[in-house]
Amino acid sequence: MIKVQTDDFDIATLYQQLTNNELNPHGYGAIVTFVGKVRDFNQQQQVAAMALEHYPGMTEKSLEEIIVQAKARWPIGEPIIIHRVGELLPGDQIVYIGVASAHRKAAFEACEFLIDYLKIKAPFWKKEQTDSGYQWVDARETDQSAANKWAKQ
Amino acid sequence: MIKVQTDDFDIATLYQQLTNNELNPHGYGAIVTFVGKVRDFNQQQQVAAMALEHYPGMTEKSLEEIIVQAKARWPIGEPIIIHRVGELLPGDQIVYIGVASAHRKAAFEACEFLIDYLKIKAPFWKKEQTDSGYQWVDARETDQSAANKWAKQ
Amino acid sequence: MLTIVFFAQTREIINQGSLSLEFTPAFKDLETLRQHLASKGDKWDLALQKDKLLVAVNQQMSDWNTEVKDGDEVAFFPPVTGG
Amino acid sequence: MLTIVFFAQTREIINQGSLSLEFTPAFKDLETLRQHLASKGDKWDLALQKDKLLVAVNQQMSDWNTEVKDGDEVAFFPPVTGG
Repeated sequence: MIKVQTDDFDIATLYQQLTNNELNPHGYGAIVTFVGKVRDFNQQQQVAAMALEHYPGMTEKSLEEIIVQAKARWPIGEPIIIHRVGELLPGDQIVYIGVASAHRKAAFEACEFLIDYLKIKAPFWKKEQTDSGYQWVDARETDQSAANKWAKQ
Repeated sequence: MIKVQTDDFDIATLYQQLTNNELNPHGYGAIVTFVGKVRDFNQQQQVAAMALEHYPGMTEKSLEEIIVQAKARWPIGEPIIIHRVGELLPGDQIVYIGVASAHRKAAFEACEFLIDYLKIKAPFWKKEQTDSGYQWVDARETDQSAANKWAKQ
Repeated sequence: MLTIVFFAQTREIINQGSLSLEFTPAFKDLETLRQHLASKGDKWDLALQKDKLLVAVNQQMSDWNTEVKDGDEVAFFPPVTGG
Repeated sequence: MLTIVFFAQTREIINQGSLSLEFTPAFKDLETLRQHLASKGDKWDLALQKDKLLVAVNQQMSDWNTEVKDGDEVAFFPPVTGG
């Protein structure tokens, strides 16, 4: 399941959707989730607010594509990816990734793969408001190297 | 925070405890959680129920010890570990591990480290009820090898 | 016709979110198209500097030597920063 | 005195959860203590087979050559299977 939305999300509801479905009542004994939140500092500057822009259509396509890759690579159920756009405040939830599997290693790896690939492949852009005004967040080299570790050996 | 309890746990409450504390309102932008549940099959046999025994006192000590190790190794906040004991049914939640960090890689690694070490170091034992009666669950070689991967290089 | 869209800094610098462009065979690939747009003025040249620019064709990340076809939706934007 | 406790299969086989044992210097290490207990009968010998047995002293996982001291709490149990 993929959702790009301005509204906040509720992790308890998502957890139910991830695990309690009729097709798979108890088979998936391992559930790994990741939540990313807005931090209040970036590069020594206090962040007062954030705006998230995206490329409608391509966003969903790119998330579907990385889910296809994850499912081809690990024995997991249908993951959930929720990503918010629009205006956000420090402490607000930005992104949710949930993965269920019969194997905890697969659930951990697939969940980390999904957020690592989302970070470099999904067309979202963050703009932060600090004392010096709005500024676009720079892409980080560490995000590229985090994704590179999933390159098939 | 460590709890060994017969009662079920609520992941939404634990998530709040992990992230919304006064000492650290927004600093930890990455939250990784793991939940383990009772599966309904083990070694081709349908599991009707499970009983979890533990060594009171040593259980808490061993969990505190692996939390100390995780905090020495990764820049994370205080993790939460909840483990249930007593009678459980297929689909029931058994264990919760929650880790918050400013860095998602640290949060993923510390969370996986905690469950991997719990699996080989914390004195819990599972007994499953199947058609052929109760039987103790065998320790798995894969749990030992999962823990071995965290040995310092 | 080609539909060209811009996002984030790229959009802000040229102060324009999209435009339509008559397709001509002269647009051999995305690099030719980029150069054509960059020549529209100083701000366009600045916005379309190649060192921190990504390009997508029909909502798929693409390389600069990808062929341009009539009807394509081409997007220019900086490296992504979601998550 | 030593307090000896047993868990899971180990406890079930001997059908006993704990016992107290007068400490003597003859219990040089945990291996000596294990052998002493195993000699109490067939079920004890079976329960305390070393190949799938762990031992903890004062609630810390220990090695078989760990010294035994008066007042110790010694626990015997199979490999753990929680989580």
